[in-house]
Amino acid sequence: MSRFSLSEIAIDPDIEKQALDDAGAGACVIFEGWVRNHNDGRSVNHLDYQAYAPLALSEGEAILNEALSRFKLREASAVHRTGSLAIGDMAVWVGVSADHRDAAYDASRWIIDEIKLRVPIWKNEHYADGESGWLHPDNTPVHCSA
Amino acid sequence: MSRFSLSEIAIDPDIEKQALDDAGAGACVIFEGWVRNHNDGRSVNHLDYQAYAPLALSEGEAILNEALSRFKLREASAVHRTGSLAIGDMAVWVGVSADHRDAAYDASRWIIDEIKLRVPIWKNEHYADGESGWLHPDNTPVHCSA
Amino acid sequence: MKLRLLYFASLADHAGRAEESIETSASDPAVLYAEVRERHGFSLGLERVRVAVNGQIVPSSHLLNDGDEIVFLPPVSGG
Amino acid sequence: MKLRLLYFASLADHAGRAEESIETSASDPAVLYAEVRERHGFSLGLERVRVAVNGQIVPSSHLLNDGDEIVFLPPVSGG
Repeated sequence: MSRFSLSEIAIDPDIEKQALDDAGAGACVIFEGWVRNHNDGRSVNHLDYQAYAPLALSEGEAILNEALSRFKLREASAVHRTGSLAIGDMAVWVGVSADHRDAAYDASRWIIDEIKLRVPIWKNEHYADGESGWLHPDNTPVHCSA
Repeated sequence: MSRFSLSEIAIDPDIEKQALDDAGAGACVIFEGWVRNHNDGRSVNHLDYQAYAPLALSEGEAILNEALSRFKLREASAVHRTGSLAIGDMAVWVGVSADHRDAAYDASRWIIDEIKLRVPIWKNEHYADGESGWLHPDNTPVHCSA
Repeated sequence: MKLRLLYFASLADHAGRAEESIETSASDPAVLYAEVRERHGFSLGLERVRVAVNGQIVPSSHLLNDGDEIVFLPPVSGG
Repeated sequence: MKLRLLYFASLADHAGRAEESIETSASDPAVLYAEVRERHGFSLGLERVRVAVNGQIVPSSHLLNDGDEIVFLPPVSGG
Protein backbone atom coordinates (compact mmCIF):
# COMPACT_ATOMS: atom_id res chain seq x y z
CA MET A 1 0.00 0.00 0.00
CA SER A 2 1.33 3.42 -0.86
CA ARG A 3 1.72 5.94 1.97
CA PHE A 4 2.23 9.01 -0.20
CA SER A 5 -0.22 10.23 -2.80
CA LEU A 6 -1.03 13.20 -5.04
CA SER A 7 -4.57 14.50 -5.31
CA GLU A 8 -6.17 16.67 -7.96
CA ILE A 9 -9.23 17.16 -5.74
CA ALA A 10 -9.73 18.49 -2.20
CA ILE A 11 -7.98 16.44 0.47
CA ASP A 12 -10.34 14.79 2.97
CA PRO A 13 -8.43 14.65 6.27
CA ASP A 14 -10.90 12.21 7.83
CA ILE A 15 -10.20 9.65 5.14
CA GLU A 16 -6.44 10.22 5.30
CA LYS A 17 -6.43 9.78 9.07
CA GLN A 18 -7.80 6.26 8.85
CA ALA A 19 -4.37 5.14 7.65
CA LEU A 20 -2.95 6.08 11.08
CA ASP A 21 -5.20 3.86 13.23
CA ASP A 22 -3.32 1.50 15.53
CA ALA A 23 -4.44 0.28 18.94
CA GLY A 24 -0.88 0.71 20.22
CA ALA A 25 -0.71 4.38 19.24
CA GLY A 26 -1.12 7.01 21.95
CA ALA A 27 -0.15 10.10 19.96
CA CYS A 28 -1.14 11.44 16.57
CA VAL A 29 0.36 14.57 15.03
CA ILE A 30 -1.13 16.04 11.88
CA PHE A 31 0.36 18.84 9.82
CA GLU A 32 -1.77 20.67 7.29
CA GLY A 33 -0.40 23.27 4.89
CA TRP A 34 -3.07 25.80 3.94
CA VAL A 35 -3.04 28.38 1.15
CA ARG A 36 -2.33 31.74 2.83
CA ASN A 37 -3.67 35.05 1.53
CA HIS A 38 -0.20 36.57 1.73
CA ASN A 39 3.44 35.69 1.04
CA ASP A 40 6.58 37.71 1.37
CA GLY A 41 4.54 40.87 1.84
CA ARG A 42 2.35 40.36 -1.24
CA SER A 43 -1.36 39.66 -1.35
CA VAL A 44 -2.11 36.24 -2.86
CA ASN A 45 -5.34 35.39 -4.73
CA HIS A 46 -4.86 31.70 -5.48
CA LEU A 47 -2.11 29.33 -6.58
CA ASP A 48 -1.31 26.33 -8.69
CA TYR A 49 0.76 23.29 -7.79
CA GLN A 50 2.48 21.37 -10.54
CA ALA A 51 4.12 18.01 -9.89
CA TYR A 52 6.38 15.66 -11.79
CA ALA A 53 4.13 12.85 -10.69
CA PRO A 54 6.17 9.63 -11.11
CA LEU A 55 9.14 11.05 -9.22
CA ALA A 56 6.97 12.92 -6.69
CA LEU A 57 5.27 9.65 -5.76
CA SER A 58 8.51 7.69 -5.42
CA GLU A 59 10.26 10.48 -3.47
CA GLY A 60 7.25 10.92 -1.16
CA GLU A 61 7.07 7.19 -0.56
CA ALA A 62 10.80 7.08 0.19
CA ILE A 63 10.45 9.92 2.72
CA LEU A 64 7.62 8.19 4.61
CA ASN A 65 9.41 4.85 4.67
CA GLU A 66 12.57 6.56 5.89
CA ALA A 67 10.53 8.27 8.64
CA LEU A 68 9.21 4.88 9.75
CA SER A 69 12.75 3.60 10.14
CA ARG A 70 14.20 6.79 11.70
CA PHE A 71 11.45 7.39 14.28
CA LYS A 72 9.48 5.08 16.57
CA LEU A 73 6.19 5.36 14.67
CA ARG A 74 3.14 3.19 14.18
CA GLU A 75 2.06 4.72 10.87
CA ALA A 76 2.85 7.64 8.57
CA SER A 77 0.91 8.99 5.61
CA ALA A 78 0.89 12.09 3.42
CA VAL A 79 -0.93 13.59 0.45
CA HIS A 80 -0.15 16.67 -1.64
CA ARG A 81 -2.55 18.63 -3.83
CA THR A 82 -1.92 19.45 -7.46
CA GLY A 83 -3.84 21.90 -9.65
CA SER A 84 -5.49 25.16 -8.75
CA LEU A 85 -6.08 26.05 -5.06
CA ALA A 86 -7.93 28.92 -3.42
CA ILE A 87 -7.15 30.71 -0.14
CA GLY A 88 -7.79 28.37 2.79
CA ASP A 89 -7.52 25.20 0.71
CA MET A 90 -5.37 22.39 2.05
CA ALA A 91 -2.19 22.01 -0.01
CA VAL A 92 -0.60 19.19 1.96
CA TRP A 93 -1.61 16.78 4.74
CA VAL A 94 0.95 14.84 6.79
CA GLY A 95 -0.12 12.45 9.55
CA VAL A 96 1.80 10.18 11.89
CA SER A 97 0.83 7.96 14.81
CA ALA A 98 3.21 6.75 17.51
CA ASP A 99 3.21 5.28 20.99
CA HIS A 100 4.58 8.54 22.42
CA ARG A 101 4.35 12.17 21.38
CA ASP A 102 8.11 12.85 21.19
CA ALA A 103 8.50 10.62 18.15
CA ALA A 104 5.24 11.84 16.61
CA TYR A 105 6.26 15.52 16.70
CA ASP A 106 9.82 14.86 15.56
CA ALA A 107 8.72 12.65 12.66
CA SER A 108 5.95 15.00 11.56
CA ARG A 109 8.34 17.92 11.36
CA TRP A 110 10.99 15.86 9.61
CA ILE A 111 8.53 14.58 6.98
CA ILE A 112 7.15 17.99 5.99
CA ASP A 113 10.67 19.43 5.85
CA GLU A 114 11.80 16.60 3.56
CA ILE A 115 8.70 16.93 1.36
CA LYS A 116 9.42 20.62 0.88
CA LEU A 117 13.06 19.87 0.14
CA ARG A 118 12.88 16.83 -2.10
CA VAL A 119 9.49 16.17 -3.68
CA PRO A 120 9.26 17.62 -7.23
CA ILE A 121 6.25 19.90 -6.74
CA TRP A 122 6.22 23.59 -7.69
CA LYS A 123 4.01 26.39 -6.45
CA ASN A 124 2.92 29.20 -8.76
CA GLU A 125 1.41 32.11 -6.83
CA HIS A 126 -1.10 34.46 -8.42
CA TYR A 127 -1.01 37.86 -6.76
CA ALA A 128 -3.75 40.39 -6.20
CA ASP A 129 -1.94 42.79 -8.55
CA GLY A 130 -2.41 40.33 -11.44
CA GLU A 131 1.18 39.08 -11.53
CA SER A 132 2.17 35.51 -10.88
CA GLY A 133 5.38 33.65 -10.32
CA TRP A 134 7.02 30.38 -9.47
CA LEU A 135 8.53 30.18 -6.04
CA HIS A 136 11.82 28.96 -4.67
CA PRO A 137 11.84 26.60 -1.69
CA ASP A 138 12.29 29.54 0.69
CA ASN A 139 9.13 31.14 -0.80
CA THR A 140 11.06 33.91 -2.54
CA PRO A 141 10.19 34.42 -6.20
CA VAL A 142 12.16 32.87 -9.04
CA HIS A 143 13.54 35.79 -11.07
CA CYS A 144 14.24 33.75 -14.13
CA SER A 145 13.93 36.43 -16.74
CA ALA A 146 16.49 39.22 -16.87
CA MET B 1 -15.13 32.78 23.50
CA SER B 2 -13.45 29.99 25.38
CA ARG B 3 -10.58 28.18 23.67
CA PHE B 4 -10.34 25.27 26.10
CA SER B 5 -13.17 22.91 26.88
CA LEU B 6 -13.95 19.60 28.55
CA SER B 7 -16.18 17.04 26.86
CA GLU B 8 -18.08 14.09 28.32
CA ILE B 9 -18.77 12.79 24.81
CA ALA B 10 -16.55 11.84 21.86
CA ILE B 11 -14.48 14.73 20.51
CA ASP B 12 -15.32 15.68 16.91
CA PRO B 13 -12.04 16.93 15.38
CA ASP B 14 -13.82 18.47 12.36
CA ILE B 15 -15.86 20.73 14.60
CA GLU B 16 -12.86 21.63 16.76
CA LYS B 17 -10.79 22.52 13.70
CA GLN B 18 -13.22 25.23 12.62
CA ALA B 19 -11.89 27.38 15.44
CA LEU B 20 -8.51 27.49 13.66
CA ASP B 21 -9.68 28.97 10.35
CA ASP B 22 -7.86 32.12 9.32
CA ALA B 23 -7.11 33.27 5.78
CA GLY B 24 -3.65 34.37 6.92
CA ALA B 25 -2.72 30.93 8.27
CA GLY B 26 -0.43 28.71 6.19
CA ALA B 27 0.24 25.99 8.74
CA CYS B 28 -1.96 23.95 11.04
CA VAL B 29 -0.63 21.43 13.56
CA ILE B 30 -3.00 19.11 15.38
CA PHE B 31 -2.10 16.83 18.26
CA GLU B 32 -4.44 14.04 19.27
CA GLY B 33 -3.91 11.86 22.32
CA TRP B 34 -5.42 8.40 21.83
CA VAL B 35 -6.07 5.68 24.40
CA ARG B 36 -3.32 3.09 23.92
CA ASN B 37 -3.82 -0.61 24.59
CA HIS B 38 -0.66 -0.71 26.68
CA ASN B 39 1.22 1.36 29.26
CA ASP B 40 4.42 0.73 31.13
CA GLY B 41 4.40 -2.89 29.94
CA ARG B 42 0.82 -3.62 31.05
CA SER B 43 -2.14 -4.35 28.82
CA VAL B 44 -4.85 -1.70 29.17
CA ASN B 45 -8.59 -2.37 28.65
CA HIS B 46 -10.05 1.10 29.04
CA LEU B 47 -9.63 4.16 31.23
CA ASP B 48 -11.42 6.95 33.02
CA TYR B 49 -10.55 10.62 33.11
CA GLN B 50 -11.66 12.68 36.07
CA ALA B 51 -11.36 16.48 36.08
CA TYR B 52 -11.74 19.22 38.64
CA ALA B 53 -13.75 21.11 36.05
CA PRO B 54 -13.73 24.76 37.18
CA LEU B 55 -9.97 24.82 37.61
CA ALA B 56 -9.32 22.62 34.55
CA LEU B 57 -11.21 25.11 32.40
CA SER B 58 -9.42 28.16 33.78
CA GLU B 59 -5.98 26.50 33.62
CA GLY B 60 -6.60 25.26 30.07
CA GLU B 61 -7.76 28.71 29.00
CA ALA B 62 -4.69 30.30 30.58
CA ILE B 63 -2.40 27.89 28.72
CA LEU B 64 -3.95 28.66 25.32
CA ASN B 65 -3.89 32.40 25.90
CA GLU B 66 -0.28 32.17 27.02
CA ALA B 67 0.53 30.19 23.84
CA LEU B 68 -1.03 32.96 21.74
CA SER B 69 1.26 35.51 23.34
CA ARG B 70 4.41 33.32 23.37
CA PHE B 71 4.18 32.07 19.77
CA LYS B 72 3.26 33.77 16.48
CA LEU B 73 -0.10 32.01 16.09
CA ARG B 74 -3.38 32.81 14.40
CA GLU B 75 -5.53 30.58 16.62
CA ALA B 76 -5.25 27.90 19.29
CA SER B 77 -7.87 25.56 20.68
CA ALA B 78 -8.02 22.41 22.81
CA VAL B 79 -10.51 19.99 24.30
CA HIS B 80 -10.03 17.17 26.82
CA ARG B 81 -12.32 14.19 27.41
CA THR B 82 -13.70 13.21 30.78
CA GLY B 83 -15.45 9.97 31.71
CA SER B 84 -14.87 6.46 30.42
CA LEU B 85 -12.80 5.90 27.27
CA ALA B 86 -12.07 2.77 25.22
CA ILE B 87 -8.91 1.84 23.31
CA GLY B 88 -8.51 4.13 20.29
CA ASP B 89 -10.74 6.88 21.71
CA MET B 90 -9.45 10.43 21.53
CA ALA B 91 -8.53 11.71 25.00
CA VAL B 92 -7.28 15.14 24.01
CA TRP B 93 -7.27 17.33 20.90
CA VAL B 94 -4.95 20.33 20.52
CA GLY B 95 -5.00 22.49 17.38
CA VAL B 96 -3.09 25.60 16.35
CA SER B 97 -2.89 27.65 13.16
CA ALA B 98 -0.05 30.00 12.26
CA ASP B 99 1.45 31.80 9.30
CA HIS B 100 4.48 29.50 9.39
CA ARG B 101 5.08 25.94 10.54
CA ASP B 102 7.90 26.70 12.99
CA ALA B 103 5.56 28.52 15.35
CA ALA B 104 2.79 25.98 14.82
CA TYR B 105 4.95 22.99 15.82
CA ASP B 106 6.57 24.78 18.76
CA ALA B 107 3.25 26.02 20.13
CA SER B 108 1.49 22.68 19.68
CA ARG B 109 4.17 20.87 21.62
CA TRP B 110 4.27 23.53 24.33
CA ILE B 111 0.48 23.43 24.80
CA ILE B 112 0.19 19.66 25.21
CA ASP B 113 3.17 19.63 27.59
CA GLU B 114 1.56 22.37 29.71
CA ILE B 115 -1.83 20.62 29.69
CA LYS B 116 -0.22 17.44 30.97
CA LEU B 117 1.66 19.40 33.61
CA ARG B 118 -0.93 21.84 34.91
CA VAL B 119 -4.52 20.97 34.08
CA PRO B 120 -6.25 19.09 36.95
CA ILE B 121 -7.26 15.94 35.09
CA TRP B 122 -6.47 12.43 36.29
CA LYS B 123 -6.27 9.17 34.38
CA ASN B 124 -7.36 5.88 35.92
CA GLU B 125 -6.22 2.89 33.88
CA HIS B 126 -8.07 -0.41 33.97
CA TYR B 127 -5.76 -3.27 33.15
CA ALA B 128 -6.45 -6.55 31.42
CA ASP B 129 -5.65 -8.39 34.68
CA GLY B 130 -8.59 -6.67 36.39
CA GLU B 131 -6.55 -4.20 38.40
CA SER B 132 -6.79 -0.46 38.00
CA GLY B 133 -4.85 2.51 39.19
CA TRP B 134 -4.41 6.25 39.06
CA LEU B 135 -1.36 7.42 37.21
CA HIS B 136 1.34 9.94 37.91
CA PRO B 137 2.23 12.49 35.22
CA ASP B 138 5.05 10.28 33.99
CA ASN B 139 2.51 7.43 33.51
CA THR B 140 3.90 5.40 36.40
CA PRO B 141 1.30 4.13 38.86
CA VAL B 142 0.45 5.93 42.08
CA HIS B 143 1.31 3.54 44.93
CA CYS B 144 -0.77 5.35 47.47
CA SER B 145 -1.46 2.50 49.83
CA ALA B 146 1.37 1.01 51.83
CA MET C 1 -15.25 27.24 60.83
CA LYS C 2 -16.87 25.01 58.25
CA LEU C 3 -15.03 24.02 55.02
CA ARG C 4 -15.96 21.91 52.00
CA LEU C 5 -13.31 19.57 50.61
CA LEU C 6 -13.34 17.86 47.22
CA TYR C 7 -11.20 14.78 46.57
CA PHE C 8 -9.96 13.50 43.23
CA ALA C 9 -8.12 10.44 41.94
CA SER C 10 -6.03 8.59 44.54
CA LEU C 11 -7.08 10.95 47.34
CA ALA C 12 -10.75 10.20 46.63
CA ASP C 13 -9.99 6.47 46.72
CA HIS C 14 -8.23 6.82 50.09
CA ALA C 15 -10.87 9.07 51.59
CA GLY C 16 -13.57 6.76 50.27
CA ARG C 17 -15.52 9.80 49.13
CA ALA C 18 -15.46 12.61 46.55
CA GLU C 19 -16.28 15.37 49.03
CA GLU C 20 -16.86 16.14 52.66
CA SER C 21 -17.74 19.10 54.86
CA ILE C 22 -15.69 19.49 58.00
CA GLU C 23 -15.51 21.69 61.07
CA THR C 24 -11.93 22.71 61.66
CA SER C 25 -9.74 25.31 63.27
CA ALA C 26 -7.00 24.83 60.60
CA SER C 27 -5.90 28.30 59.59
CA ASP C 28 -4.26 27.36 56.30
CA PRO C 29 -4.22 24.49 53.76
CA ALA C 30 -0.92 23.12 55.13
CA VAL C 31 -2.43 22.56 58.60
CA LEU C 32 -5.68 21.31 57.05
CA TYR C 33 -3.86 18.78 54.85
CA ALA C 34 -2.00 17.35 57.87
CA GLU C 35 -5.38 16.93 59.57
CA VAL C 36 -7.16 15.13 56.69
CA ARG C 37 -4.04 13.20 55.73
CA GLU C 38 -3.95 11.63 59.17
CA ARG C 39 -7.68 10.93 59.19
CA HIS C 40 -7.77 9.29 55.73
CA GLY C 41 -4.26 7.84 55.57
CA PHE C 42 -3.11 9.77 52.49
CA SER C 43 0.36 8.67 51.46
CA LEU C 44 1.11 11.77 49.35
CA GLY C 45 3.11 14.38 51.24
CA LEU C 46 2.10 18.05 51.16
CA GLU C 47 5.03 18.74 48.82
CA ARG C 48 3.36 16.52 46.18
CA VAL C 49 -0.04 18.22 46.18
CA ARG C 50 -1.13 21.59 44.90
CA VAL C 51 -3.86 23.49 46.71
CA ALA C 52 -6.92 25.15 45.16
CA VAL C 53 -9.25 27.33 47.21
CA ASN C 54 -12.52 28.36 45.56
CA GLY C 55 -11.21 27.31 42.16
CA GLN C 56 -7.87 29.15 42.34
CA ILE C 57 -4.41 27.70 42.92
CA VAL C 58 -3.02 29.17 46.18
CA PRO C 59 0.07 28.69 48.35
CA SER C 60 -0.30 26.25 51.22
CA SER C 61 -0.03 29.21 53.60
CA HIS C 62 -3.18 30.84 52.16
CA LEU C 63 -5.56 32.11 54.88
CA LEU C 64 -8.73 30.00 55.01
CA ASN C 65 -12.19 31.45 55.56
CA ASP C 66 -15.47 29.93 56.65
CA GLY C 67 -17.30 28.37 53.69
CA ASP C 68 -14.21 27.94 51.49
CA GLU C 69 -14.08 25.07 49.01
CA ILE C 70 -10.66 23.40 49.21
CA VAL C 71 -9.13 20.88 46.81
CA PHE C 72 -5.81 19.12 47.36
CA LEU C 73 -4.67 18.24 43.86
CA PRO C 74 -2.60 15.07 43.46
CA PRO C 75 -0.09 15.09 40.58
CA VAL C 76 -2.15 15.35 37.38
CA SER C 77 -2.13 12.83 34.52
CA GLY C 78 -4.24 14.29 31.73
CA GLY C 79 -3.37 14.24 28.06
CA MET D 1 20.02 9.83 -30.46
CA LYS D 2 16.51 10.96 -29.67
CA LEU D 3 15.54 12.13 -26.16
CA ARG D 4 12.32 13.33 -24.58
CA LEU D 5 12.50 16.30 -22.18
CA LEU D 6 9.83 17.41 -19.73
CA TYR D 7 9.82 20.96 -18.35
CA PHE D 8 8.24 22.18 -15.14
CA ALA D 9 7.64 25.51 -13.42
CA SER D 10 9.99 28.33 -14.46
CA LEU D 11 11.77 26.12 -17.01
CA ALA D 12 8.46 25.37 -18.74
CA ASP D 13 7.67 29.09 -18.82
CA HIS D 14 11.06 29.85 -20.39
CA ALA D 15 10.91 27.00 -22.87
CA GLY D 16 7.33 27.93 -23.72
CA ARG D 17 6.40 24.27 -23.59
CA ALA D 18 5.96 21.40 -21.15
CA GLU D 19 7.88 18.87 -23.24
CA GLU D 20 9.90 18.39 -26.36
CA SER D 21 11.69 15.63 -28.26
CA ILE D 22 15.16 16.44 -29.48
CA GLU D 23 17.93 14.89 -31.53
CA THR D 24 21.22 15.36 -29.73
CA SER D 25 24.70 14.00 -29.37
CA ALA D 26 24.89 15.11 -25.72
CA SER D 27 26.37 12.21 -23.80
CA ASP D 28 25.25 13.24 -20.34
CA PRO D 29 22.71 15.59 -18.68
CA ALA D 30 25.35 18.25 -17.99
CA VAL D 31 26.11 18.65 -21.68
CA LEU D 32 22.42 18.38 -22.57
CA TYR D 33 21.47 21.10 -20.05
CA ALA D 34 24.04 23.49 -21.52
CA GLU D 35 22.49 22.84 -24.95
CA VAL D 36 18.85 23.46 -23.95
CA ARG D 37 19.79 26.29 -21.58
CA GLU D 38 21.30 28.20 -24.46
CA ARG D 39 18.39 27.45 -26.77
CA HIS D 40 15.65 28.48 -24.30
CA GLY D 41 17.51 31.11 -22.27
CA PHE D 42 17.23 29.35 -18.89
CA SER D 43 18.70 31.53 -16.16
CA LEU D 44 19.13 28.70 -13.65
CA GLY D 45 22.66 27.28 -13.63
CA LEU D 46 23.26 23.52 -13.68
CA GLU D 47 24.22 23.68 -10.01
CA ARG D 48 20.63 24.76 -9.18
CA VAL D 49 18.83 21.93 -10.98
CA ARG D 50 18.55 18.24 -10.18
CA VAL D 51 18.38 15.72 -12.99
CA ALA D 52 15.91 12.87 -13.37
CA VAL D 53 16.27 10.24 -16.08
CA ASN D 54 13.36 7.85 -16.60
CA GLY D 55 11.88 8.88 -13.24
CA GLN D 56 15.06 8.45 -11.18
CA ILE D 57 17.33 11.15 -9.76
CA VAL D 58 20.79 10.73 -11.32
CA PRO D 59 24.12 12.61 -11.28
CA SER D 60 24.65 15.10 -14.12
CA SER D 61 27.36 12.79 -15.46
CA HIS D 62 24.85 9.91 -15.97
CA LEU D 63 25.24 8.22 -19.37
CA LEU D 64 22.27 8.99 -21.63
CA ASN D 65 20.67 6.45 -23.93
CA ASP D 66 18.41 6.73 -26.93
CA GLY D 67 14.77 7.11 -25.88
CA ASP D 68 15.50 8.38 -22.35
CA GLU D 69 13.05 10.75 -20.66
CA ILE D 70 14.98 13.59 -19.02
CA VAL D 71 13.71 16.17 -16.54
CA PHE D 72 15.76 19.08 -15.22
CA LEU D 73 14.15 19.87 -11.87
CA PRO D 74 14.23 23.51 -10.75
CA PRO D 75 14.31 24.04 -6.96
CA VAL D 76 11.03 22.63 -5.61
CA SER D 77 8.42 24.59 -3.65
CA GLY D 78 5.80 22.11 -2.50
CA GLY D 79 4.24 22.00 0.95
